[in-house]
Amino acid sequence: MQEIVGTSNKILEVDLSTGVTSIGEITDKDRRDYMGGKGLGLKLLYDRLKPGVDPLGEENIIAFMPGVLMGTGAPCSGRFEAVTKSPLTGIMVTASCGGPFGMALKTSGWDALIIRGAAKNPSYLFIDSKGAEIRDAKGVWGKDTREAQAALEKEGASVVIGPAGEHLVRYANLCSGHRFLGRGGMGAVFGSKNLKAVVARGGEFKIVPVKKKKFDKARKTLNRYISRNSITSGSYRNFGTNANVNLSNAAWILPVRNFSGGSHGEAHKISGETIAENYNTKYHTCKPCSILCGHKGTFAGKERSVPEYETTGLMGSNLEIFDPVAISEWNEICALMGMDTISTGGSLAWAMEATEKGLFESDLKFGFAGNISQTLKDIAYGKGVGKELGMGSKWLSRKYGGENFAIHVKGLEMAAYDPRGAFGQGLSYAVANRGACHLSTSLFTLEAYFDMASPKAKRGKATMVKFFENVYAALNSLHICHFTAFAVFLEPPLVKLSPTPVLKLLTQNITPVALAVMDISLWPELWSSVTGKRLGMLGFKKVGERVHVLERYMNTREGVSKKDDTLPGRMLSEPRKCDHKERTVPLDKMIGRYYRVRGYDKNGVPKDRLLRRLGIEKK
Amino acid sequence: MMHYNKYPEIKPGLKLLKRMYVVTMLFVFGRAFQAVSRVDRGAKEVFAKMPDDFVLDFCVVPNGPHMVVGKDEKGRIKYMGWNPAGKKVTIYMKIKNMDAAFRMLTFQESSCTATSRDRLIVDGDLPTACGVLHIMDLLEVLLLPKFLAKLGVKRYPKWSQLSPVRKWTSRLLTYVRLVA
Amino acid sequence: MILPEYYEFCCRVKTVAGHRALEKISPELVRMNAKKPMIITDKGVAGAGLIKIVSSAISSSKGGKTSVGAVYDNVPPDSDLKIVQEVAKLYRSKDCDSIIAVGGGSVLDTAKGVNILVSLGGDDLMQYAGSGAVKKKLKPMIAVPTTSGTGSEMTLVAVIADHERNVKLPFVSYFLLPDVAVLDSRMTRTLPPALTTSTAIDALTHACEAYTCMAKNPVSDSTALEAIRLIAGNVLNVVKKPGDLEGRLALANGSALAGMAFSNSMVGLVHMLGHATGGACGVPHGVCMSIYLPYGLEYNLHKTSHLTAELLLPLAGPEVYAATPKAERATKAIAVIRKLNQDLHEATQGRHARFLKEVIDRDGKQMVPKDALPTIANTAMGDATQFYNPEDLDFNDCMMVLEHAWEGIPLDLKKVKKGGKGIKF
Amino acid sequence: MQSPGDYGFFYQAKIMAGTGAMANIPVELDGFDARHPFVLTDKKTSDSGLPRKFVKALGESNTIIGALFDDVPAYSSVSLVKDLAQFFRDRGCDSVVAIGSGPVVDVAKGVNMAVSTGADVLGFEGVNRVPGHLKPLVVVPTAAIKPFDLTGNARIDGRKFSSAFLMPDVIAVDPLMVRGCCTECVLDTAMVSLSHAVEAYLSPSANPLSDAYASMAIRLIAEHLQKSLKRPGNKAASMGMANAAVAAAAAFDNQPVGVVHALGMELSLLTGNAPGLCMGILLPAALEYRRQMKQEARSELLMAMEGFDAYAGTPAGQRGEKGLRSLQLLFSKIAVLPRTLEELRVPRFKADEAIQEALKANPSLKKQDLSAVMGLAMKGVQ
Repeated sequence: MQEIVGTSNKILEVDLSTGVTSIGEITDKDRRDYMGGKGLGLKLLYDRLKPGVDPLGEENIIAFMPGVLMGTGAPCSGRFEAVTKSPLTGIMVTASCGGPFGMALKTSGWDALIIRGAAKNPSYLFIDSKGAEIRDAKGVWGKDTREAQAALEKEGASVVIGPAGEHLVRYANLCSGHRFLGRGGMGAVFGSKNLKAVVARGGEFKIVPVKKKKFDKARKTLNRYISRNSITSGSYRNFGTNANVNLSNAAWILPVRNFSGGSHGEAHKISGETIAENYNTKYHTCKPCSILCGHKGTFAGKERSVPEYETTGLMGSNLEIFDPVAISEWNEICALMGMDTISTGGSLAWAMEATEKGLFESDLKFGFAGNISQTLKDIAYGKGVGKELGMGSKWLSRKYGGENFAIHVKGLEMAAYDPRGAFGQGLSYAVANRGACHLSTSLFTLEAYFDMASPKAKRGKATMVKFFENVYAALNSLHICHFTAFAVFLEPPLVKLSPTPVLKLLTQNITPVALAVMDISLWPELWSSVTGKRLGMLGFKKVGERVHVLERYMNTREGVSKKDDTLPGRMLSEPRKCDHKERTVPLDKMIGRYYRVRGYDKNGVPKDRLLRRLGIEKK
Repeated sequence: MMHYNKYPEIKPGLKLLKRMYVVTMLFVFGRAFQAVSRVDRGAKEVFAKMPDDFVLDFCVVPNGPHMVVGKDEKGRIKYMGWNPAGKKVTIYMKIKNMDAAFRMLTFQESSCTATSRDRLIVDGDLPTACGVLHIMDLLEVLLLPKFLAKLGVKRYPKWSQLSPVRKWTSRLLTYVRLVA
Repeated sequence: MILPEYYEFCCRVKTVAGHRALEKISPELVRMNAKKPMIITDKGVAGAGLIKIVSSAISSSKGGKTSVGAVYDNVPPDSDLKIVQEVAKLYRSKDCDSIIAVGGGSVLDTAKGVNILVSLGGDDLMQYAGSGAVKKKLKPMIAVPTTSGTGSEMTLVAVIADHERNVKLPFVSYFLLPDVAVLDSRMTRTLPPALTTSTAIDALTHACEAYTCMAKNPVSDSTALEAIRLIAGNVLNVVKKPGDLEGRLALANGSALAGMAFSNSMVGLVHMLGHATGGACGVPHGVCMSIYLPYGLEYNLHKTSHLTAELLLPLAGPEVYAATPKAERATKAIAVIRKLNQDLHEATQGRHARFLKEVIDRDGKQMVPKDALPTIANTAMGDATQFYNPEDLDFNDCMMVLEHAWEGIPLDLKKVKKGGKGIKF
Repeated sequence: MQSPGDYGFFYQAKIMAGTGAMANIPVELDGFDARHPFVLTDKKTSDSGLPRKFVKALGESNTIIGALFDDVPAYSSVSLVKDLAQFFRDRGCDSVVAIGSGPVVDVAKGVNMAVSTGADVLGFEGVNRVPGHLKPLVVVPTAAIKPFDLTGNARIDGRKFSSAFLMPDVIAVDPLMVRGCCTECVLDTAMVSLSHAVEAYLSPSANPLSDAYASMAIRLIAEHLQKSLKRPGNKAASMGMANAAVAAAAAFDNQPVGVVHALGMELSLLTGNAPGLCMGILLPAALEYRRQMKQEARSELLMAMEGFDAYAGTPAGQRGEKGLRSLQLLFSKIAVLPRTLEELRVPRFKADEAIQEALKANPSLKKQDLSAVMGLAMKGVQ
């Protein structure tokens, strides 16, 4: 087998309209500036995608970017990124996935796959080391994600859309294995291109790091940290992300009844602990992985994936339904249809509340589980009321009213953490590049779970948000699993040995200093040992900043500005019953500070000075 | 659910200083009405035209202060105090609010300007109301120094219209009667 | 554009105008949930056959949702309490639910009185006299003016006489305003030329005074200018060609605009003398207006020449305005008005009076003898409009103006007493 | 003068504008037999201390404020209207006062519908569905006031309510309240007012009454815009702009919706940009389109823009053209206004969507006009 030392730096570009395939190269500068994954994907799109194109039009481009660490055996590195313009939000969307397609693409010898144009007939794309071939998808079109993958299995590992993507549901996702490129409606982009799947043969190349010794050392340290951390090797490993349910419930950040409450007496019924106890759960994860947060279990006699926390929150407590079996069934349907469970849950919750208030006609009701399965299928197939539900809650609320309780930012439905219980998370939601995304900073963990920052304070939050945005952007460009952050941040001796109240005092009062001394050198070490290019901790953070600002800048070219950096009306004006102090997110007071810290102008657009400093060429 | 306590009922406050000033000015004006009706030729003419049951209530709505001026049984103009209760008022001149009254009585707005800005509501016989406003203009000319009175009236009378002799006798006598 | 320190403007009346505006009455009634209107009018209007046009327009509406419930066509020119009570009784007995007043001032005042009674109940109108005593929405009321001039369809005042006690009761409230004023060219087509001219000049006066007096405001300015343009541009044509419906409509529009303007910005000297002359000698309002208008503008010239100058544009058109040097525009505007009076005088074969001494009644008798002038001046001193006039007036000033107007000679500006500074708006 | 033909005109709001306007509100309410207003505003207005000024102005009156609700959110909603209506009844209020603009006024109108009729407001959605007179509604505009707020229209939960009965009864424009806070806010209001006024003025169904208001609005904007943009807090300029908004409302309410308004509103809803920005770009494009279509511009536009002397001094044939140029000059002087929708980052596909939505909302408009204007606005007018 041939070897790739470090990175292949080869780009495969396919135009579905013309059928022309071309091969390009990633420049050394881009590699250093943007690493790979999300960052490099954005840069490639920045060079190719004109602003203002219709996300569902021929001109939109989607890029698949396997991670740099992928194939090297680094812990939790089995992930790849996809980047495109979202039909749900109209701005850039990046998503990451732990399915087998990434490894197949990478081991076919490609560091980037770029797809543009639109096929005339339903097609799928076959990729091997020689290039790409557009094949007729007559046989797989209309199939759900599992059947489609099974049908293509002999050709390689694939990334596919389900019926939802074919019917252009705005939050349809892409599926590879049993993992998903969840958010922002990439499935609809595939659907609009008449593209059912991309299959990569894989297994043609072997990936070896440039500095083997250094790499092994870093890998071992990280593995040690992971196995030592109480979350990565404890709660997440045992209960999956559903371990968050009880934590969120206690911290009043669990979405209840379309985010009108923050905790619920029945929440324990859907917690990770309860599910692990009752449903015979087993590991069911990305490959390779050392954390093992993914699980499957036996629900009502059938083996199904255990819903992730976001699914449990948005399709469970947020709909006032506390039945794990039902939630797992809907999770299964969404998986087969290829739909993002967060956006689906958010849209359903909006519909329930709007129906209750007389704004919308449907038979959906809070707490009523009976018709949800059917509604999910209707959404996927664009039938009846499902056709409009498939447009997402922003579209719905613009048409039917109820903007106050359409829980989205920039069109992307909010994940299952209520920002009224964690103000930093609120700021993070408002300014996150892809919309109300919990993964841009995951600040709720510090604020609500670990008590390392005061959840109801405004001070220091702008700096924290900036720091974590940069770090996570870099992580996504590396690409390694987010959850390694628990281990990397919490396990080095300095943090490990300091008592939590002291840490809280430091992060809250001298935020920039506290964040600067955090030791995150493991990640850049992994990168430089694999690629052989030097990168320090500062350089790593700067790459993160560059990636984040580039995405922001690309979004401002699509019309995003201060007006879009906001939270749903409910978060800003409606206090919750569980919070007797009746707090709402003081967003106005944090956002100006955030722009200053970031180097944006008053309108939220990156200043020229910032772009120059980061070496982003203005277009 | 709405938290009613967060939005309490609000009773807008008083404007004590303004009120005190207006009360004083109305008292002075009331006395001056009475005084000028006895000493000035022009004023006598105007008052003579008014009906015998003339009682004017010049006030700020809705809570006063009031100035009640009217003719007594002998047909003489008399200041009847600040309380209109129990008096048969034939003509009301109401200033719409305290701010407007203050503005008017500090001569920031002349009575004509105030009228054209709809600050004054007249309820009753219009010719009588015109007479009252004429007297007010006259009072301003008599009681106030020229630079102030000029702000209050449209046309400060020249010698030919108001001879200095009449002006000064009337002015003196009015002041004397006002204080006495 | 002058923005005064403070102003109020209110026009709660919906204006419906056009050659077939009467047909809109029915939908308007439906909009206000009324079906069975009562028509109130006077003999003259009924005699001219106008009521027939109105009722057929109401009844012939699509769907037949509305029909006339009753017609009272006997409102005298000096209506009083008794008439109001009588009409109210008829209204109640016929179960009507709205009022349509067709005619001039007296009809409208009566209709307003009737509306108070039938809406608030009882037979005692007295308790609602005074300003602001009516505090509830009344029944739907539609005004159809038959002269284009008075603008009384836009005013919130009603004056109703009590002949027994010999007093005139004023009623002032926004709720007295009709809901809709319907201006239809058919209603003024048969108006005789002399009446056409006097009512048109009446409206012109409203507009000119609204533009130059103390309570002017940007809205009244805009409406006044538009009104002047419409009236000055059309009145002569209409007098020469009485059947000119476009012109008739323009006059009606102009008068509605002028009504809007003056009911909000009030009027000055011209009306002060006009009311007095009407009261003392019985001269029709419109005639007084056309005589006094140039004098009123002249008297105030030293304070408002810049405003009077601007009147030249709508009065005479842009060409004349541009050709006149800036300093002379004000006097030119006054001259244009005098010329208009002269032209109308000729066009009506002398029936349109230019000076006071020319005013004659039906028997050809002079209505304003020269020795009546002091009485007029005296009455004028009790008229409230003087406060809106930019310059002060006393008895002697009134006499001076009256004498000039009687003779028909332009005002001797030297005789105008000037004092104080320019007016502050 | 265009021939007005048949027309109707209605604008019932009593305008009180100038120093001490708010202090007159109790008298006006008393005229409606109301002494217990329910006051609505939003947090932003409340934070700037304006409601306190309102309460102070009401001093020495018998008016008791039933409640000062200062939490109206950025989106008006039916459920809030319901809650507030209950609140209104519980406090025994008898009139509604709205301090602010946009959702505050919309919610105020909604509450008024609910408390006056006792019915569910959703039943009144559409045109002329409100059954009759409502309780007195007073609007106290702030700098962000849009003409739309001062008309008989309301937008609650994305639904349009349109009825003459929704018009405010009293508008109190007080210099204490209308001082602008920032250039953007001034520009937003000014461009919306100007668009409404110009569209009403150039509308084929313009009538003398709507003309009077439209020309007043245009003239006030032409006179005060520059100053107001340079110094948003200037009293005279702010009053000029606020008065212009009121006048534009009267004109707008009596003329059919024009291309600029229809497209501007939809674009604003779709992209989240301030309506003023969208209309400020669309209006020059619409004027250019008129010119291309050889539609005669009314000569009086020049008078409204530049005053009497310029109007009279220009030969009759050139007035219309010069008026348009003057208007375009006004636009070119506004430094903060983007020139094209591309500059505003409006993607083509959103623009197309806006055209579709505008057509759906206003079936009387022609698609070719909308597309042409939008096309010009995308690239800008040279």
